[in-house]
Amino acid sequence: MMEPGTYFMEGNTACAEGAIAAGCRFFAGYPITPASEILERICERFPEVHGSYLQMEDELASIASILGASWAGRKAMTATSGPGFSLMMENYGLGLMTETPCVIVNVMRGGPSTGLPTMVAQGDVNQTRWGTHGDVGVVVYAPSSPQELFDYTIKAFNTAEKYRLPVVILSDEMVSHMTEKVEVPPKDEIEIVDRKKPEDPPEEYLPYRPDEDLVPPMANAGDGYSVHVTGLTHDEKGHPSVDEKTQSVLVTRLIDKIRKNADDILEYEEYKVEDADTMIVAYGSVYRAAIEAVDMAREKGYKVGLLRPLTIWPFPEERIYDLAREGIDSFLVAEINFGQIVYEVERCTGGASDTYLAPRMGGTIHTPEEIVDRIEAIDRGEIPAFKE
Amino acid sequence: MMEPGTYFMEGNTACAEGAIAAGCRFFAGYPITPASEILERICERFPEVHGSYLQMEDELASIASILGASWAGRKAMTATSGPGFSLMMENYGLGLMTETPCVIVNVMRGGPSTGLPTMVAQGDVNQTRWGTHGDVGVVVYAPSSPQELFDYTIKAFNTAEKYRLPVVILSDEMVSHMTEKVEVPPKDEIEIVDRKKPEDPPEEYLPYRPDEDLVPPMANAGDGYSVHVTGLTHDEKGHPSVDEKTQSVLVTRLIDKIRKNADDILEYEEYKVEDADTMIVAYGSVYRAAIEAVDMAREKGYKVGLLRPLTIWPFPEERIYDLAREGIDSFLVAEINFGQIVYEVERCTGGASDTYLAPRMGGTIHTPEEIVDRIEAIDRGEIPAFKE
Amino acid sequence: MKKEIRFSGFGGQGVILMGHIFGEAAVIDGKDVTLTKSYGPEARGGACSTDIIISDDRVHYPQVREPDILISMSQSALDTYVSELKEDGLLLIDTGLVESSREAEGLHATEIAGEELGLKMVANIVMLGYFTAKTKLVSKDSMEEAVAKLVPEGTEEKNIEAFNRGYEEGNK
Amino acid sequence: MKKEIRFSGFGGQGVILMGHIFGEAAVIDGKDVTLTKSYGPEARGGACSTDIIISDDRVHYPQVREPDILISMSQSALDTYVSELKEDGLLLIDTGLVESSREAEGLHATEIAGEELGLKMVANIVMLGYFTAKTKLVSKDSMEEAVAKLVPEGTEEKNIEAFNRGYEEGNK
Amino acid sequence: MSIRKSRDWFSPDYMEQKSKKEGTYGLHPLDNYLRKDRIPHIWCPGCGLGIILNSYLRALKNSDIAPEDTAVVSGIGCSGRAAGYVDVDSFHVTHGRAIPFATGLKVGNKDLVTTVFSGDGDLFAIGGNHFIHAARRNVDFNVICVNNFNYGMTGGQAGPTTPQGAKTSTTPWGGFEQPFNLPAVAAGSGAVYVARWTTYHVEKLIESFEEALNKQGFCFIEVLSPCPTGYGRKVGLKTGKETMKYYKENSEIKPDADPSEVALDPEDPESKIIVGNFVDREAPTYQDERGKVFGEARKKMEVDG
Amino acid sequence: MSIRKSRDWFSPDYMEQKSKKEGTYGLHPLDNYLRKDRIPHIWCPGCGLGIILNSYLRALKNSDIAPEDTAVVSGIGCSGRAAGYVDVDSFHVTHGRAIPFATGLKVGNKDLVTTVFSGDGDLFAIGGNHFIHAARRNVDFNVICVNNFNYGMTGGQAGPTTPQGAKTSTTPWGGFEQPFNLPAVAAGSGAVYVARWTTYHVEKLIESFEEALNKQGFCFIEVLSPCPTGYGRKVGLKTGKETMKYYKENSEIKPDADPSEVALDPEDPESKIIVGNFVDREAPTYQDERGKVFGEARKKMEVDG
Amino acid sequence: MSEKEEDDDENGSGERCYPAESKNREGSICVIPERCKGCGFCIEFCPVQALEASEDTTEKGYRPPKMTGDCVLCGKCEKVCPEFAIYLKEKEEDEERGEWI
Amino acid sequence: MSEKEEDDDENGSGERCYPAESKNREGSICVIPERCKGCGFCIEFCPVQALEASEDTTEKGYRPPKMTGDCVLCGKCEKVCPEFAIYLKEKEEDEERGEWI
Ligand SMILES: Cc1ncc(C[n+]2csc(CCOP(=O)(O)OP(=O)(O)O)c2C)c(N)n1
Ligand SMILES: Cc1ncc(C[n+]2csc(CCOP(=O)(O)OP(=O)(O)O)c2C)c(N)n1
Ligand code: SF4
Ligand code: SF4
Ligand code: SF4
Ligand code: SF4
Repeated sequence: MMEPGTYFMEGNTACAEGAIAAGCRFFAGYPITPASEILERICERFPEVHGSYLQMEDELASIASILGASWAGRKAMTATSGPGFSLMMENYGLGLMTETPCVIVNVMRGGPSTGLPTMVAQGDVNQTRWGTHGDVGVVVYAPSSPQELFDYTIKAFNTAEKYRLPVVILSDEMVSHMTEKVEVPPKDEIEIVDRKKPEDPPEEYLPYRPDEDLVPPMANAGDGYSVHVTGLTHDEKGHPSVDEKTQSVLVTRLIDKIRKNADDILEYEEYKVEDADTMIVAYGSVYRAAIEAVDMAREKGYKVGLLRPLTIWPFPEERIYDLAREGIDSFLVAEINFGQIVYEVERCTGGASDTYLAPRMGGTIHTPEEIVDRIEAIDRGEIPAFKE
Repeated sequence: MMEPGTYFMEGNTACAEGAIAAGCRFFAGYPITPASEILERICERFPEVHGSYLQMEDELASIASILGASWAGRKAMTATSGPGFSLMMENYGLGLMTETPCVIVNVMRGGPSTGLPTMVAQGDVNQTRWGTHGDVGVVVYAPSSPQELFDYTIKAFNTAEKYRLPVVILSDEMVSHMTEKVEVPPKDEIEIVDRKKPEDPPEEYLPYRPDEDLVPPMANAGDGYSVHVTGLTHDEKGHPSVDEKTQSVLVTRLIDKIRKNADDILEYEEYKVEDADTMIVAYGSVYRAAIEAVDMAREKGYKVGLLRPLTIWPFPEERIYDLAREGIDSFLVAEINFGQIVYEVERCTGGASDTYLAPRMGGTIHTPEEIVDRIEAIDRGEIPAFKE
Repeated sequence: MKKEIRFSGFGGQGVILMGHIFGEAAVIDGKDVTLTKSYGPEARGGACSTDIIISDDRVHYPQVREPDILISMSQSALDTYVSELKEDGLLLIDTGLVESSREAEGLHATEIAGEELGLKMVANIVMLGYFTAKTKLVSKDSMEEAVAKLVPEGTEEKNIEAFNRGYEEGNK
Repeated sequence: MKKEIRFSGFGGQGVILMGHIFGEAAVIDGKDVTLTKSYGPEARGGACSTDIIISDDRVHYPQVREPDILISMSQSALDTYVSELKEDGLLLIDTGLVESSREAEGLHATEIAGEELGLKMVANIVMLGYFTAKTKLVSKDSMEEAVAKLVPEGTEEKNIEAFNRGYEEGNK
Repeated sequence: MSIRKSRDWFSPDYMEQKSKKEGTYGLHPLDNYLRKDRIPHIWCPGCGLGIILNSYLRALKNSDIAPEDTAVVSGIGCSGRAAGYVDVDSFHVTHGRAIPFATGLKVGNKDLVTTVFSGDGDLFAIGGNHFIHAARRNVDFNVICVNNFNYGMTGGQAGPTTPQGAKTSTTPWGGFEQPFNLPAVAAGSGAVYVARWTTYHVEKLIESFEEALNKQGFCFIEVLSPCPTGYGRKVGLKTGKETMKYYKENSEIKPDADPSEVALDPEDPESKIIVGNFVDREAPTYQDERGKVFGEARKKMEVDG
Repeated sequence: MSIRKSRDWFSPDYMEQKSKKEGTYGLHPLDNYLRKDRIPHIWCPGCGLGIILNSYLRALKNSDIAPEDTAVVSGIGCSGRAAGYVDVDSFHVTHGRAIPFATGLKVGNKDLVTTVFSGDGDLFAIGGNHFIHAARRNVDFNVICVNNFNYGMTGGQAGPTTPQGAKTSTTPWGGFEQPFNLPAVAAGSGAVYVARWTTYHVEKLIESFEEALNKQGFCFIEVLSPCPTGYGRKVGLKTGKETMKYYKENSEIKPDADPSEVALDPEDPESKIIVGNFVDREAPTYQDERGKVFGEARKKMEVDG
Repeated sequence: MSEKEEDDDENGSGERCYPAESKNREGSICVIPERCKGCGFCIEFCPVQALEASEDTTEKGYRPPKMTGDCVLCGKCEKVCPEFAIYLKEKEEDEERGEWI
Repeated sequence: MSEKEEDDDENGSGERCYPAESKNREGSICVIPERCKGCGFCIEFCPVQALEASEDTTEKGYRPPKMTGDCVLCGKCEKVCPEFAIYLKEKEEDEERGEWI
């Protein structure tokens, strides 16, 4: 691990260093702008920490190999951007189905398709939730600075280990290519969570029988538990089953594992919400424009607050529901896409507030002025509430 | 094409025959349960109609090659199920970005991951919309019978050609493996739409300049127009650009192309809606249980109606919005997943009605009784309204 | 009229074909008909069945829950499915292969096929003939047409013979 | 205090490095600082720039829009960016390479580096010294520390020399 | 947490205790290596997959390797179900991805003797790229490839090993693609051990598996195997037995044959199925090479401070 | 709709008219084959890609093939940008998928003389599987593979062609993987034409491209090319010129060398870069074979009624 | 061939063991009927044709092998059986001959 | 080497043409300066060292070639130029020697 101290560090570097600090000792990746610096930093640093770096032939291989490494007991990570993330969708599902702890970083760039490879966007937000076939419960973090990339990469590993699933870090080109001050705390101040190991002897161990927290203890390969792991619907033994009941029990648990632990996982921040009647919702790099927009708008006399999800999924839906009922007239979602989180916000308000979108198609982030203009325009009744 | 007449045909066969009737002459695929019979039927029939069948090495190749074939002027199709569809996500985006007409059939089976390969589910509904990185506008049909598989495969080709995009047919194992009566109409009664060709000479032709309908005429490779096609953000010439404005114009148009033509594309059916206070929403195979549930519930005195989206995307959002305001107290969404379309329904009601979910994790479809039970339970106030 | 019917037996007996022939005949007769089958992970072996719903009106819900008629060509199929048969349902069996504690009608289709007709393979068609006569759900003509259409090329005659043999038995 | 600064030039002049050294020094001085850069599809060539926002408080919005200070090491960089400079902004140029119609200060960094110091490559560090003296945004000590830390191993001395040479010029 | 030292559990004693308790002691001698509660397996009567599994377990038993130091990784397919029957750590991953998963597993824990057991479609259709790259890197594991000339699991479609001309569900009029010669692909990509056998050659197969289990580097064994349901049925080999007899009568053992010359040519009635251990060479593994470079890097770091 | 017969537009006359109107007549003789409004291209000074594009366009010009009967397909990468500069129907698809896209294009319209122009990473890292399968099938198109020993576009990372030991952005301590020998992979998978040249060998390159354009079946040409920015810089060949000189001094033309023996071995200072046209053989293409089978199927159907 | 005598079902598992001897070795060939799928490999590839399909069928309708000839305890049958349904049980384990297990 | 004379910029495109003759052939070598990226390939690989970098730089800072020696009209420079920035223009097209274009 790096010496504790204050560094001037690029976001991607901070992400790699966060991973190393979290105990990541296996990394498999395939270069892609704007995530490549994560790979490159790992390559430089892994000899020192005795990590295994694999440059795979593609993203399909990258994600498959981190799942394998995780079962070998390693903390494992991969990093990519939209196109590579799209290729990972099948094995993202395998990781979720087999409850394999690992971390996937997606540094978002302009899409769809090859799009704007070197420029910022936030178009993959809903993909992290719906991109793989079938129903899944996911955890996704959206940091806004190199410091948060460092901190939330550690947190992502901890959540992955604690809840046994691939956790996504949704960075964007702006955050990842920005260089800022990063405080690296002393080792003993960093909380590290490791997966629960079984306490039962092998003959009694059921690899998919959950504890009360809905998470089953995990035996690694080589631990002598003779685990069977399959992407097929499986019972508590891990054996495939074509029984509808087994399917229902399994998939419900996978989703409830996140839903019922949402209190523990969910993170969001609020700013100047007390007297607000309008809330901006923003995340990732746009959050940094939004926070300035709040102050600018307030100078102009608008009572604006800010809600910033740090976990995109689980989403702070109840908080929005409550805000909508407690006097917020309108929500303005600023995101670099044509509307993704805004659907969720609109749904959560249950019609009790109006929902507006400040869209942007990618390239740069919103300016604070642009957001304030939008607030003014809404105030003048010029913008129809968001309805696709 | 098949002789007109009445056949007793399996869903997958009907789909293949619909494709042939629509003029599909290129098919690339990779076997997967429960979609393989589509490939197999195509293989049997293609020599006769002088079609090209390619069994590719995987789904990545399958979708890439139908995009290529489409640019060669062929009507092209591929068919798969969840795992293969997940692998297609990157090139689904390429197809949408390059406005390449083609048809992708996804016969849904139990997920996530390998899940329940031989059994029905509806877990890929949101994936069709959000599965690729970046923002896109999509068209997705959900047929409920072999007859509809035949008819809507033709329609899918027509929509693909008319609006220049990959259109998805979202079948499910139940519909695809069901054998029923299929009426094959005489050739001249089948409407066939072909892509608009440019009327400008090559030196004036701008391959991405849209007409008023937002769709640009399309020159095939070999037509002498020297088109350039790229997944990068491109201007009307088709040349790559890193200009934010170009990105905004392009992506906005790609989404508006569907949004603004929704009146033409959108299809849904209603049943006994006039006096209803409760609406079931169901699609695909579940629709067939839901329609019986309506009658059963009415016998028990409940005023139940049914809304059945035939296009999942675009979604009948305005209709739901209106129904919610015109006296529907509650919507009950029956789908074989843990809640996908239900989010959309809840959003569209704007809080004016309650939304409930009748979930099912896959294996079999809902029984009508099960849906009626749910209605009764809602009536008794036993089920909380849907909130994740 | 709406009936739910399950054809059952073990893999290789042509149970799925029975369903398809019956369905085809029903279509010829202008009925609405829905055929479904269930799959497991095994490519072969185990009990196997085809479900049919036949109706004068549109068949909506496609799955058979309580068959009105159960045809069982093997003991394990009978054992698996008999409990689902409607209380007043009709049970038809190959009496040579299946023993039923519940009231059942039937004929020794396998024997008729193998010994009388010299082709064990057509036992399913013998049974179909019997079934047609017993239930009268579709016309004999349509069934014959469907048999001829769906059996392997070159075996049409033998199969029609088998069908008629079973039909005869059923009419006794 | 909050300032927006843009370092600009053509690829190969070490413009990005300038930003990083300055940022590093600002961090040593306890400031909040955000560095961003823009990328194009080309791996090489064309105008290139690094943007820095330095502030006593937290820097939120990370992008430079109207720089308070623009440093231009090439004509095309000046031409591209000068219009964005704040009205009362400070413009620093390599007077040997750049002509400006707008008021500017500067020195012939490339000449000083090449002829006086015998290493053309360190022109960027000469300019940094000049910039440090002119703006006093961060301390000289911190800049020297940052230079020593970030330049290639073995060239520290030469670069500190270059920095001081530029600093001297700036203080004149 | 109190985890008992795992090694005890797999001692012969423990195995005996376990099987006695389950009342299976004295039954099949491989039962202790099988997830017995899942036997009989789902494979069709006459399918060759059970023979290959049988051989693999025998080889494992013969070797000195403790079961808990062993892992099996399979993709999707009938062959891919193998992972579900072996009573060692076993992974049944997505279609085509057994090799990269195994790469992560092996690189993650170098003590696990890892075997990929999967089908020709899984490994060479959808998984072809991973195969050639893992062979190129010489990652230290074994790949058992069951070649039944078709996709069995999905209903007998043609794949990259289906002989030209063969009728399958997707080539009802006959196939028109050149198949791969798998030993040549493996050898050409860098495998250090390359063999081909058929399910008829059980003794050789067991030997070959043992050799691979004990060898460092990327080892590849192709096993031709009857699939009466999917493939055999359509090419006139209706039962597994017929196919086995065909193998017996038409194979020729040619150890050290040039892999590029062992292509199967069913259109030539004279041609033989060439079987044997074609390649067995030494080369540093991926792990060795990376260890060397990283070790030197660490030295350099220390010197540099 | 009134579409003018396309063929007229590409007549020499038309081309002349067009370029005269644009005021470019008399300028570079390849300008009519270039999307001039996009020149200068984005490639770095000293990059070899422009030479290869130059050679390809010369070959196209020399051949009898009308530009409108020609298509170029590229994946993603610096090399992948080639499709954007040629004034023929051109496709810049997703990373690694140029070959299956081209397969669809060519099978969809057999009259299009199709060339895949892409990078070693695109074709052999992410795209490796499609490559070996298209070669196996012998689909009728040409693959020009620019081998610059690294991923240029993304900043000089190691790839499947990077020599062992080379320092790159992802092997800062030296590489530890065996690279592919591309001509061997191509020949082993079934390519009917296999050549390797460097950007120094322009005349040979043009010849080779012409041969490939005129040949039926899957043709593969590897071109070693300087990437001063990504690769050269880190291995001591700082400029394109130095790399070109290196190619000049260290290449040996060996036509008909066995592709399996032309692996590049930069660690051996004695070893040469073997270049030449290694394979040139006839074999029925995918299209031929399918045509035959489908033709027979149609006959059979007619007979059967 | 004449029917061989069958051992008792020693362990209640339904298996059937047929004693055999060859040279100095003694043992038996055991069949676990409910595992057999009747592929006939053991019967076909027994070098001395010691096996034959039995008349009685299993629950699933398969006919497992029974011994009718003189087994030489070669072990081929247990190796070609895809179902782990037949095996050779040696009376005394002979270290030196361990390889034929 | 002595500076060669430069043709007029015939077509207003900024290109510079240097006349040359060899054996029976006449022509010129033309340079389109704004395309040149100064890689030096043309200079390096000219078999008779007829080219040299010019002193003046283009807008982007590159130094395109100029002719200072005796060009033999071999066409190598136009083939090695990655930028389509230099080419050989023949005065009269000679069918028989078409191959060296
Ligand atoms: C992504 C994906 N595509 C397709 C499938 C369907 N599928 C399952 S197994 C299989 C082929 C199996 O063939 P092979 O590997 O040869 O194994 P076999 O069944 O013949 O043993 C296919 C195509 C899948 N599960 N996942
Ligand atoms: C799915 C996906 N993964 C990764 C990338 C990033 N990427 C773009 S080009 C490239 C490699 C290019 O290397 P090569 O094909 O050798 O071409 P070169 O740039 O060297 O000419 C990569 C990894 C991408 N665009 N898409
Ligand atoms: S389908 Fe073929 S490979 Fe699969 S179990 Fe049956 S015989 Fe074996
Ligand atoms: S990075 Fe390399 S390959 Fe790419 S343009 Fe530059 S020199 Fe060429
Ligand atoms: S052990 Fe050998 S001889 Fe005895 S039954 Fe088995 S195969 Fe035949
Ligand atoms: S080869 Fe071309 S780009 Fe290079 S110096 Fe010569 S003219 Fe300029």
